[in-house]
Amino acid sequence: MAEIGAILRTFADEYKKTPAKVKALDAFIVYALATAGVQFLYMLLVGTFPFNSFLAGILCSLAFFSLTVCLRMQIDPSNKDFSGISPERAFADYVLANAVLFLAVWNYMG
Amino acid sequence: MAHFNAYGWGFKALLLLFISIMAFSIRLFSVVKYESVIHEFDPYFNYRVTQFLTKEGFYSMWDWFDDRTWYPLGRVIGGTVYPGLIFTAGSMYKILHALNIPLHVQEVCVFTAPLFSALCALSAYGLVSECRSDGAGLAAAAMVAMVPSYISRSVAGSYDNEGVAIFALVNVFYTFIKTINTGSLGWAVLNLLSYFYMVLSWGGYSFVINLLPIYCLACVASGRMTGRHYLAFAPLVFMGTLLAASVPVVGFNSVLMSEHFGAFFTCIVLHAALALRFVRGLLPQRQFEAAVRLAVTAAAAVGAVVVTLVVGYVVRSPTFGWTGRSLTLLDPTYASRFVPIIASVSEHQPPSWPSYITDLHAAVLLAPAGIIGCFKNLNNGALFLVLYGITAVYFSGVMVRLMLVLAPAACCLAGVAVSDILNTLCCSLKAHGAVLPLPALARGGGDGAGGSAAAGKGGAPGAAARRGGRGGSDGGDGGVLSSVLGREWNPLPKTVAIAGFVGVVGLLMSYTIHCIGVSADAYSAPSIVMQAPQEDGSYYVFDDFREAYAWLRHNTDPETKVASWWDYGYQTTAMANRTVIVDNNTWNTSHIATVGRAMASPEAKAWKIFRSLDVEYVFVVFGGVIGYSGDDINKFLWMVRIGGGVYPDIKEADYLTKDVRIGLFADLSAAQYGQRGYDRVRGYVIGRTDVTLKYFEEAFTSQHWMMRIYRVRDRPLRDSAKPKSARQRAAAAAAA
Amino acid sequence: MRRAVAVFALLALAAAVADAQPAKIKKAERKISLKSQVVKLNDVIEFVGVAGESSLLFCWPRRLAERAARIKVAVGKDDRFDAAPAAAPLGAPADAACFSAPVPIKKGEAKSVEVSASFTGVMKPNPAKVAQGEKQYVEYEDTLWLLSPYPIEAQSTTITLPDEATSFSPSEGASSTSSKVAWGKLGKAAAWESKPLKVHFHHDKPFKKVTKLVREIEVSHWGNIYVEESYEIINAGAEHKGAFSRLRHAQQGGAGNSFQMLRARLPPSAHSLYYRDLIGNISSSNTRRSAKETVVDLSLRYPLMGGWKTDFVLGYSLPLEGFLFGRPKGRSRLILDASSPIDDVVIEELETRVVLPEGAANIEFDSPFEVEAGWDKKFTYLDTAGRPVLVLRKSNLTPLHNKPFSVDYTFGTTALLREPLLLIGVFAALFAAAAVYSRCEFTISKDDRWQEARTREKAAATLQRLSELWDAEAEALARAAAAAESLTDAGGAEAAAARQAAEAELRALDAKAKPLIEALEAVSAKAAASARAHADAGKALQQRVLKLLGEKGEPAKKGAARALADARAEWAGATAALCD
Amino acid sequence: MRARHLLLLGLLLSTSLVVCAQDEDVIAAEDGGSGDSVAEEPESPPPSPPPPSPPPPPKRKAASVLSVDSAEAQVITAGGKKQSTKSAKFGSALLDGLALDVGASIEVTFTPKTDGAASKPQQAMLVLAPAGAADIAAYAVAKPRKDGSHAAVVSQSAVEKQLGPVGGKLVATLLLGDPQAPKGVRWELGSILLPPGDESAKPAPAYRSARVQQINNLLPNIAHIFRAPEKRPPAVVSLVFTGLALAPLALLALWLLASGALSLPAFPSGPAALWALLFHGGIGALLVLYWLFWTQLDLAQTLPLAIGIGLATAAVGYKALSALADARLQAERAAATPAKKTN
Repeated sequence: MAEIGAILRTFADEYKKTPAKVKALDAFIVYALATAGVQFLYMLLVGTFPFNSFLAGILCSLAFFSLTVCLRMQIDPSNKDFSGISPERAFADYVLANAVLFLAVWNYMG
Repeated sequence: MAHFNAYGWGFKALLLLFISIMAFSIRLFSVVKYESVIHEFDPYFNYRVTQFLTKEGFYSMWDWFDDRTWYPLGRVIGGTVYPGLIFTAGSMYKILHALNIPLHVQEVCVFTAPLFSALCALSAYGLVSECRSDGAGLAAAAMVAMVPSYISRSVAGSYDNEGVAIFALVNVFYTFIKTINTGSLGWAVLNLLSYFYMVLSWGGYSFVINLLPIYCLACVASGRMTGRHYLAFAPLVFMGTLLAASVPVVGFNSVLMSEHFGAFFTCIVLHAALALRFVRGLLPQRQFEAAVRLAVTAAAAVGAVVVTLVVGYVVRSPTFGWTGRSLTLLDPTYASRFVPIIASVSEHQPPSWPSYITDLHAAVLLAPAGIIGCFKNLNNGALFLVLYGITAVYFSGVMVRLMLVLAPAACCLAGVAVSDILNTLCCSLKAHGAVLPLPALARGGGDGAGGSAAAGKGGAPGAAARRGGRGGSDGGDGGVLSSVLGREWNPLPKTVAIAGFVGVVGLLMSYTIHCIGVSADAYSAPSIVMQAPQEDGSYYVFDDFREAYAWLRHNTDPETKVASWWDYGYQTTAMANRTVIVDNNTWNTSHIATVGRAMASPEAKAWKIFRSLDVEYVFVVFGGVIGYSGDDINKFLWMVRIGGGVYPDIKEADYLTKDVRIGLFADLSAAQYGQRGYDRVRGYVIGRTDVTLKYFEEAFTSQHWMMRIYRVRDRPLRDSAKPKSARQRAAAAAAA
Repeated sequence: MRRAVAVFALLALAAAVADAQPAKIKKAERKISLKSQVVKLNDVIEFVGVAGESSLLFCWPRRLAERAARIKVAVGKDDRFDAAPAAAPLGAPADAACFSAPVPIKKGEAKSVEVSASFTGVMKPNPAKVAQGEKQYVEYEDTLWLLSPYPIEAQSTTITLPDEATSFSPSEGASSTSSKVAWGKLGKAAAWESKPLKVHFHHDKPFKKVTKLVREIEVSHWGNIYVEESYEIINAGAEHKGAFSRLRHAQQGGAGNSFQMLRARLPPSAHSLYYRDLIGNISSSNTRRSAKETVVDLSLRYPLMGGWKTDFVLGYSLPLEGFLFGRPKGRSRLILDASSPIDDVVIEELETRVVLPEGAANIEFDSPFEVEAGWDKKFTYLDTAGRPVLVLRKSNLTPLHNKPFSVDYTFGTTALLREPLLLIGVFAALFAAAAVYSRCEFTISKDDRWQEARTREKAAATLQRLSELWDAEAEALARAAAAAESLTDAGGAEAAAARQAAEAELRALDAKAKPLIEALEAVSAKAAASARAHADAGKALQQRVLKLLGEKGEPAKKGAARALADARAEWAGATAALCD
Repeated sequence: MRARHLLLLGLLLSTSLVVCAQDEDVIAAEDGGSGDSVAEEPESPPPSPPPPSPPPPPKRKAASVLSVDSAEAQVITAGGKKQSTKSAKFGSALLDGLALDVGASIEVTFTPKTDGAASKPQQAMLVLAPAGAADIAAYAVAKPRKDGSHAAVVSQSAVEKQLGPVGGKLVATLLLGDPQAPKGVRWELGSILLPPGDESAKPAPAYRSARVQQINNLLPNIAHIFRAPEKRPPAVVSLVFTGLALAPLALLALWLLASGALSLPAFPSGPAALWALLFHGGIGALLVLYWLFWTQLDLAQTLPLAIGIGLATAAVGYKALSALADARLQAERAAATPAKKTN
């Protein structure tokens, strides 16, 4: 238990160092997850009646989540995987991806 | 290197142009030798739908209920086709007409497949040059452009899903690898779109959505997983599922069918792995390990729950949530045991060894070498190529038609092999360069390849060889080279090197020649017209199918129902424009079985069955006169088998012990033919020379008797031979 | 049109006059030919004017008149008149339909008028349905006497048949030989005498009837006239009944009224023919060329039994010579046959669409027969404004109608050049676009290129160091080689020593180079790779030098050394190339 | 069952064909192949007599004459007890006015004679054609008895079985035929009245011509069964979950404001500001378009618009972002150059 506490503490400290922008993105990620979670809850409690709408909803939030994760990785200076991609470029791509995503979602939501 | 980089761009562009032109033109034999016409069976359906689309527009095609087929059930077209091909051709048609280029729909359809195989060559180049080097890329493109098994489904006129689907397939892989290499979301979006196109085009998309996860898992396992893999895969899974679900024919399957679970699972794994990396980044080592321990235990718990849930879901469904076709893939004996309809299609049989040689030729030889080459320096792309190759080999082993999936893989690997081999040879030649004037030789070798291949109308493989040859001094290949040859390499003996060089070039040459020959002779016949060479060198044409279809079209009532074996359903609706009972979209086995049963039953019974289906005309294909072996008598056992599958009163044994000459079907074939006697296909004198039909009447027979159309009589003729009841026997006695 | 109006006015008057005091017919000879599916009749009538008429009336039972394809009235050789439909005068039987021709007759003057007319589809098959291989019998009905408003004094009627008549009425006064029935001396008849005449005879000539023919003639001043004719054809004879047995058909060689072959006679210069229907080529036809015509034997997809239909498209191209003629002041005249080139078919409906090149203006046409004209537009390759299309419609034609017709229009040479210019323009635009595209760059931020620049700096630095090493290596090699040449006793101690030294030096250099290459790897794989390649090449050289050091025998050594020298030179050059 | 009737029909219609069967060509040559015509023209309704068969070819011996003098009809009620009996001479309308109510049946008895002697003709049957309907009829085969007389029984159920529910008049005809006799016997027995069959219980029509779809040969109309709509949760639940789904958004907004992650001062100033504004505007426009797409437009209308807006947004975005990038790079360079000096 103490171990966990320690871990969490260090984690927190380390996390404080991340730049504000990245933190904001993390907020978005959490938001997406929360929305997905709510819909999942709905499925468990009530059911999946308009199945296409349900799919659209939950996949939308999941896809948004993953896209945001990607963006976060790209602009996170501590991440070495994405050398050669500037934050601006990353953001432009991100906008494009979301445009496509939402078109698909709305199309399927019916 | 200097001089290559100077012209590198120009060279590549030029060679690619050559390659795509060749890919296009090598598929035009069918038009040159025969005519610009739609081939085979399924293409006729696609053609018909495309016509409808160009007339009525996209939306009305989307919800088109076709009452011309599967009478009396009908068929919802929009919900049961993969519309990729049709939309493609349709939009090309619309664009052309917007530019006042009045091409007929048929022309557009005929040339769609060659066009897309040219594009396929390009994306193959992209794929391999991403995985390996430009040289390998060009070699691969050249080989894909000519690989026979792909030609077989994409000659001009064979207007079938595979024509565009293979391009889509390779393109997905290309964009995927590209995404991984660049790690930009922009490419990820392109990848997504090309995946969407793939889903639109072909059921084979499930191959993609299973191969990519396998690859990602491999990366995770081999510890080469990076954020870029996540970026390439996770959004693809989520958004791809969404887009796939919005294609009616796929619909909810994209989340409910087991084909797709692999992707979801892999997605979870990726997230876990990513989280791990993230945490490792933040925490010091010791704590990290502790965290991992905790995480693993937790994950194990959660995972167990999830797995049980999924397993529970899967087990509940009878086929374990797999569609019949993919089950046939996982268990090759499945179809033959349970679904005769799938087994009856020749292209669902496992291929024979010769067919590998015919369809892949040199690629068979080179692909394994390519795999080894990939292992020599294993980067993301190379690993992908290897996995692709191996899985494709398995699938092609199950069904002939999946050779199509194997072909590009084999060609890409072969391309890698070719460029590696040529690099080695050229470099060792360079090493002996002092003794021979080397650049001359390298170039000479290259040009030799070029020239020789050009002699075989290839041009491109030779070009690729030259590219490879130059590759010895090129940067990209230099890297390959040093890795291939390892730290201390001593050049091959000069003679060996030269011999090898000549050998490779010869191989490529023979490949080219083989491909051209095959596509000219084997794969360009449109199966609705047959040709027989005559003494004077001209060809005698057997055009019976179209003759009969034309007859139906012009001389029967537009509402007439026509019955035949299902192979001819699509052609009948498209060419004769008449309602059919069953067609090549074999979605309703029992309906097909009904026709099979009718064909296998004695006349009176068959008459009743056809009458109950409102059938007015029945036609059979009979090759006995001109020795056309693909006729219905050869398919007859399948009719029996499928009919018997549903109606127990049809017993296959009867038709095996006696010969096929019982049942309506044989009567229809043999009626009136008896007097002529000899069946050229089976090579026996037809047994029943005395067929007199009482319930059917010959309405039309084509010039060479291949198509025999019968009218179902409204009232049967009197049965003078054997009275039915005692009373009538008495009456007959009285009469005599 | 105007002409028609005139005629009407005229014939109203004529009718009036005729009523007042009809002329007389002194003598009439009727010749009716039923040999083909077209009924051709030829009456020679001698009129005697009673009170001078300005026009004459010619009447037939309505059943025939409705199917009249062509009626010509001639007096003597030279002057010909057109007959126009006219109202039947009072006292005419209900089913009489009349035509009037403006043939003036003075009082008491005798004039011999020749009326030739052809009717289609008036022979009724009887029985209406025949089974395969049975003979076809047809029936022809008419009036025995000429149906006319004028009293007749004497008449003879002759009917020529393809075969002997099975029955005919009235039988009195008739003499029938094979293929001919004649009523030689028919006495007086009052006006409107309409005694029926009926002939029933065997007629196996197939009744080839084109229900609809659309001819599209597209003129391109670039030297071609494309003609595409799409036919819908039916066998209008007695209908086929019961089964169709291919066996019998083969044995009897298509006996009865069925037919499969058609013969088209195209101009001799016709080329690039095609013959297809909407499911592809019809692969059975052959062509013979002669000086005056190109004969095409078209065999339909299947034999047409009675009542069976099919359709097909026949297309061919003609050169401009002989069909398109230049006229004064920039006008050109197109002259072609007005009807179908196919032998003995009757055409129910003909639509001719003459597609003139884009920009053709003030178009006029002249047709050998009355047609209704309309206009249309067509867009095809490289069209912007669309091509003017002259649409001519006519129904009920016989082979006799196949006379030339002409279209005149103005078409400037500038318009001729428009399309190539358009093409050039489009391509130019494309290239321009490509050029522009290649000029401007689309990387969002300079950032990427900035990073590249940084890496390039690093790479350059490392390469610089490497090249120094390599130069050192080159020198070492040179020295070694020199030593090798200078040394006389191969394999001796000195040689061994030199070899040792060289090897040591080279190994040291390699050792130095190794980490640098690693560093380069980190910065740019490509550069590193090329560096590796170069290093490997270097190794190859080393080995050869060392080998040389070990070698014995002058001459071999000489050659090898020389070869080695320029190899080294090349390598050094490569080093230089690598660094810039 | 059905087949038998058709067979009988075949028998009836092709008396002449028996002749044809011997020597087809003779017949074919002699007249328009009447044999075939009878057998093959579905237009000719069954009740109508077979057209006079061809004069028998000379080689056959003189044919006998088939006849029937009288017949009697007996109505048997549902209870099975025999009712009124009528009898009539040849040619008179025997059955006229008789009604055939449910369960009841009529038995027609007669004695066919060949050349005056009682005989068993090959075909003897009662044809019942619904008045008006061409081309279909019910058949009652006359069974021979010991005494040489034949009896045909007509019942409403039998008729219904063959024709489906036909109400109203049935024209009854007695037909006799035999190969010995070139001429068959045809006796119009008048019309029977049938109770209207109940439409609801329509059995599959017995005889249907693929070409001529009969009035009373319509397929029963199919009652479509639609899936019952899933039961929706009460509105409250939906609302609650809507709230829940929106909650994270609210929280996010709050957090962002609180943490000042999006601080307006960071918004670019100068010319870049314009581009940035436009960029955001473009994205907003895209979202609005999607909303419209959801509410009214369809894909065909939306896609072009989306592409248009997208391109515009891309253009302004390019400017805006590159401006940002430049700003950042200057900062970085400033930081980087001293660092570069050192090594």
